[in-house]
Amino acid sequence: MRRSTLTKPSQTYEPTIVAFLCNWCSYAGADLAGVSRMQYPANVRVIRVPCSGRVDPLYIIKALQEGADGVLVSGCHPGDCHYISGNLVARRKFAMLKNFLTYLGIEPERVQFSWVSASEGGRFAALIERVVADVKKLGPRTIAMKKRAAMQIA
Amino acid sequence: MSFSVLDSKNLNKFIAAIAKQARVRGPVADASGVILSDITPRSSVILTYANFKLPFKREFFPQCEVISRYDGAAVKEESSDNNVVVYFGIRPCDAQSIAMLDKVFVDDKYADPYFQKRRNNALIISLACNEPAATCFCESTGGGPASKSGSDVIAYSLKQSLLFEPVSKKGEDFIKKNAKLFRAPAQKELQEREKLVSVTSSKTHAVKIDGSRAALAKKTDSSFWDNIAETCLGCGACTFLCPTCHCFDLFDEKLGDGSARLRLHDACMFASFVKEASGHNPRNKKGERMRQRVMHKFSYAPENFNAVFCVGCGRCISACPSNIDIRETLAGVIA
Amino acid sequence: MMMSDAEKKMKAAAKKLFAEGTADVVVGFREGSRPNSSRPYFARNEADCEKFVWDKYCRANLAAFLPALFEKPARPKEGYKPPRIAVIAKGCDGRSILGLVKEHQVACENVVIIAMPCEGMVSLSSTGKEETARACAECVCPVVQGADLVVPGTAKKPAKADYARVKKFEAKPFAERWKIFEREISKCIRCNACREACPNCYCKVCFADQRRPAWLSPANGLSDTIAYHMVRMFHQAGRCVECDACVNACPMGIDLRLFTQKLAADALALFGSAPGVSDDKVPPLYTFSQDDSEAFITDPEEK
Amino acid sequence: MSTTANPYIPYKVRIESVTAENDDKDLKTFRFSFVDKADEAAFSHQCGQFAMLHVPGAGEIPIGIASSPLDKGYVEFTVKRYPTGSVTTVLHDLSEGDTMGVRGPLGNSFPLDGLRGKNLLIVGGGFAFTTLRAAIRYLLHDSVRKNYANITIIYGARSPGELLYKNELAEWQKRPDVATHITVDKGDASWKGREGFVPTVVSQVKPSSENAACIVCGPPIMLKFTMPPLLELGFAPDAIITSQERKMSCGIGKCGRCNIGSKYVCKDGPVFTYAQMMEMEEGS
Repeated sequence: MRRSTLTKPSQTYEPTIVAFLCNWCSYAGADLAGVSRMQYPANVRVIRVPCSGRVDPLYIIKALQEGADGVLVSGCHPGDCHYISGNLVARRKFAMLKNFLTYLGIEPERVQFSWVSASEGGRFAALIERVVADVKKLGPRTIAMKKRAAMQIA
Repeated sequence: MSFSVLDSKNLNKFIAAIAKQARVRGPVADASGVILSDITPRSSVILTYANFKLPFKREFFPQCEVISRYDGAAVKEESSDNNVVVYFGIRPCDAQSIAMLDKVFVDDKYADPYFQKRRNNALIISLACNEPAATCFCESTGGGPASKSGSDVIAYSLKQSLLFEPVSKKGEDFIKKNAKLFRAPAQKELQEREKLVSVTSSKTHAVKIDGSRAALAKKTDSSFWDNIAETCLGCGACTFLCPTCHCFDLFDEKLGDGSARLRLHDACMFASFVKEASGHNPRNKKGERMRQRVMHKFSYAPENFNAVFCVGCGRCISACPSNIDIRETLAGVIA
Repeated sequence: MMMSDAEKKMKAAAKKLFAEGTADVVVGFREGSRPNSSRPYFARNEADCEKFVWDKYCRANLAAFLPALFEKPARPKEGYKPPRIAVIAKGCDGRSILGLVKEHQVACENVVIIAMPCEGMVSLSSTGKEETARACAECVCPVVQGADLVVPGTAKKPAKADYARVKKFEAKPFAERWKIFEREISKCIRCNACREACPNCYCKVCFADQRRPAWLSPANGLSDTIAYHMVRMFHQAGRCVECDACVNACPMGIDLRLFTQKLAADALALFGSAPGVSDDKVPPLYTFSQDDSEAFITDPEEK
Repeated sequence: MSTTANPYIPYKVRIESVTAENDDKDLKTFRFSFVDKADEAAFSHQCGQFAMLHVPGAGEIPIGIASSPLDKGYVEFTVKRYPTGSVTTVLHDLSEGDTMGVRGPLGNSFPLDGLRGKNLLIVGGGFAFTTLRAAIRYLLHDSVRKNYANITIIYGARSPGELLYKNELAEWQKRPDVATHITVDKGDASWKGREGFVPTVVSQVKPSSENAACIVCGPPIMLKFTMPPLLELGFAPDAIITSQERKMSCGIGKCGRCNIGSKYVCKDGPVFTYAQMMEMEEGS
């Protein structure tokens, strides 16, 4: 399935986006988008985390390695963190991680960070629209980071 | 022994000829130095180099290989190609290491089918050393810059020519088969070879290892080993680059609905090497692990396979981030 | 080689520590067994100190040994006291030690930093001739911070942190950058020397060695090796002192500096932090500031 | 397909039954049958040998064979589950009907044929009792029992609930042709039997060392304290037979993990005499 994203012609290319959403704001925001029947692309695979501060850079790199075409991390707006400052610590971490991955040659649109509160269903839908559009523009990842049997036995 | 000569200018002609018969691998330059790689008549083969950074064992016992696959129903042996490979320009120490690994992987109670297959398909043309490196001590480990053990053919790089000397039956057949590529040696070429061998061997660094086994048996006090291992960082550089280190791990890797069984190099210097699921670790201290490595090479292997499992290539000495020197360790043991 | 003045004074200082009984171990360098080399050495008494050398080959970052030396034994004896350890330090060793203190790996009161006048160490160029190691040429802090004892002498002038190499690399297109990264990492044999030689890599169990769950396959397939280096390097974000311990340790000659340096460059650019030089109480990623940059945050509303 | 050519390829087996042996439920006995009946003949093992259990996707573990060579149609293994063990945890979740792999038999065996006509003392502790159970089942088989003189069994566990093969223990205790002494470190209300550590029981039972051999398996600490009483009773070091355990990957003497000194537990062992053990460094 993963590999198919590599081979599909780009017009029908449907990227897989892994989204790490914090339990208290962004995940609730996604819920609200859902119950409000808001339309947004189905490319996103949501992983609920207690806090954006819980997202270890390893998870993001692992997602890319396991074949995600893009990764999104979203948490509470600065100041609204359920744990007071989790998202602020995360902000520093993500700022550096994004720069680092970009530096190594991974397009910045592939790894995105945002804030969505529990009341912002609309913002969540718009965010997914935006991220999916960005990644579609880039097309499938062609770099040899994706896990493939051939690489396992290199 | 019969010698055959190939004029250096005809080297590529020679490679072209054997390339028709088999896959040919030899020494060529790349960004990281001289490496062993597939060669064609067009590649510029290099004859002046101390040794490859990576040990020759990897050709027969790769760092990571799939030995079997589970397709969800049954475990099936991994099939591999069956091509004959001619290795040209292998240093004698590396060739010798293969002869040692044979004792473990081929001549032992259980033969290792993966190693054995590659081994049977290989013809090894070693290249006697002209200029040993500062870390070489092959003379002391029963080898030498022109040691023949493990080679099918040994070549000597002279001023204008390469002198080929068959070692094994396989090698003799190879020379016969390609007789038209060679000419008979001139007297002065034979003399040049004699001189080359004696001069080079005089340049390697002698280490006293005879009696090391008896001495090791007595060296049971942990303080000695703790001392040596004090600055050991516990990385695997020495073992991964050692041409005779052959410890490995077997590992199941999930792939789709099934899994692949991988065999990969492992290192007795890693703390987790013998750690059991219960948490018990028979070799918990760096010193114990250091001792295991030295004992394995200089005591256990002689006992089990009657050969010292060290060819004196010096890779572990030059690769060690803390410059822990096996020659000094042995000296310390014997002292 | 003529014993330098600094070397004489350093030996004297080390001996004095033993004489006074203020140190159990002095970590320094002795002559290496390879031509033109020095290697780490632990002196445990006055006599050992004679073995110490100080020359242009003392490249290793000795701070890497501290966490293990301070590790409490599984079954500590009655009234176990942590050892007192002196380190013959260069600027980079000093920076790493300060980092370890901040991260509570090393108790300040148990370490004695003997500051050496570091003129920069040498490494072999591709053509095999000695040249100032890149880490030293670009060193912003040759003078040891937080020293307890100072061996007088003239240290190298601090370089300006312009990160020219990083900027040059950044100018390349994505695909090319990735190609270079991949080319370097594909040399890796997963011996973990980079990790073990790094003073910051003191985790009891590295994420790469965890088996349940197994984040990475132990196989050196390119995909896993890339992930290993990405994560290991990023763990140095805001902590890396650019000592090149990893580069020196790597038997395959991987140019890790080209990548780790970006982390140092960013820590400085984004948070004004240079570990062991700037006076932050904790590493920059252990904390936050209300007005940290939001530039990288995706705002779906903005057009 | 014949898998004997390649020593790394396991036989395919089906789990016939899974029996929880103890209260902690971390000891389970797995009964396997060979999917290809030809493999059963190829497998034919001796008491004391071990095999590699392969759980596809999880890995392999070396486990002593707990069933007797005379138990036809199946082979049994008793496996302890370690919370940190990446294979045992998965294995313990498998159930009847699942298929997996068995690679072996591996290693040497108890020299039972050489002990014909002798008195046998069998001493076991904890879950190291598994290969001893194989030996006992073999020795007590009608066709075999007559070849041996007196047989004495001493087996101990932490608590009554931790005793393995409870039904068989009961049967053996009923039999007149074998003296079975079961002990626990600490009994509970319902426990009528012996209390006390194995070494103590050995000195209490005082089995004769006359024309006798002893097979003893247990945790290192038990072995350590059982040797002195045995020697006291007059058992010669080479008449004391024991079995060793180490981490293994290949089981065929190549991966370089399980050595005690120059001896590989997988290939030269796992069965060693106490005399050999004393010669082997770091052996205990």
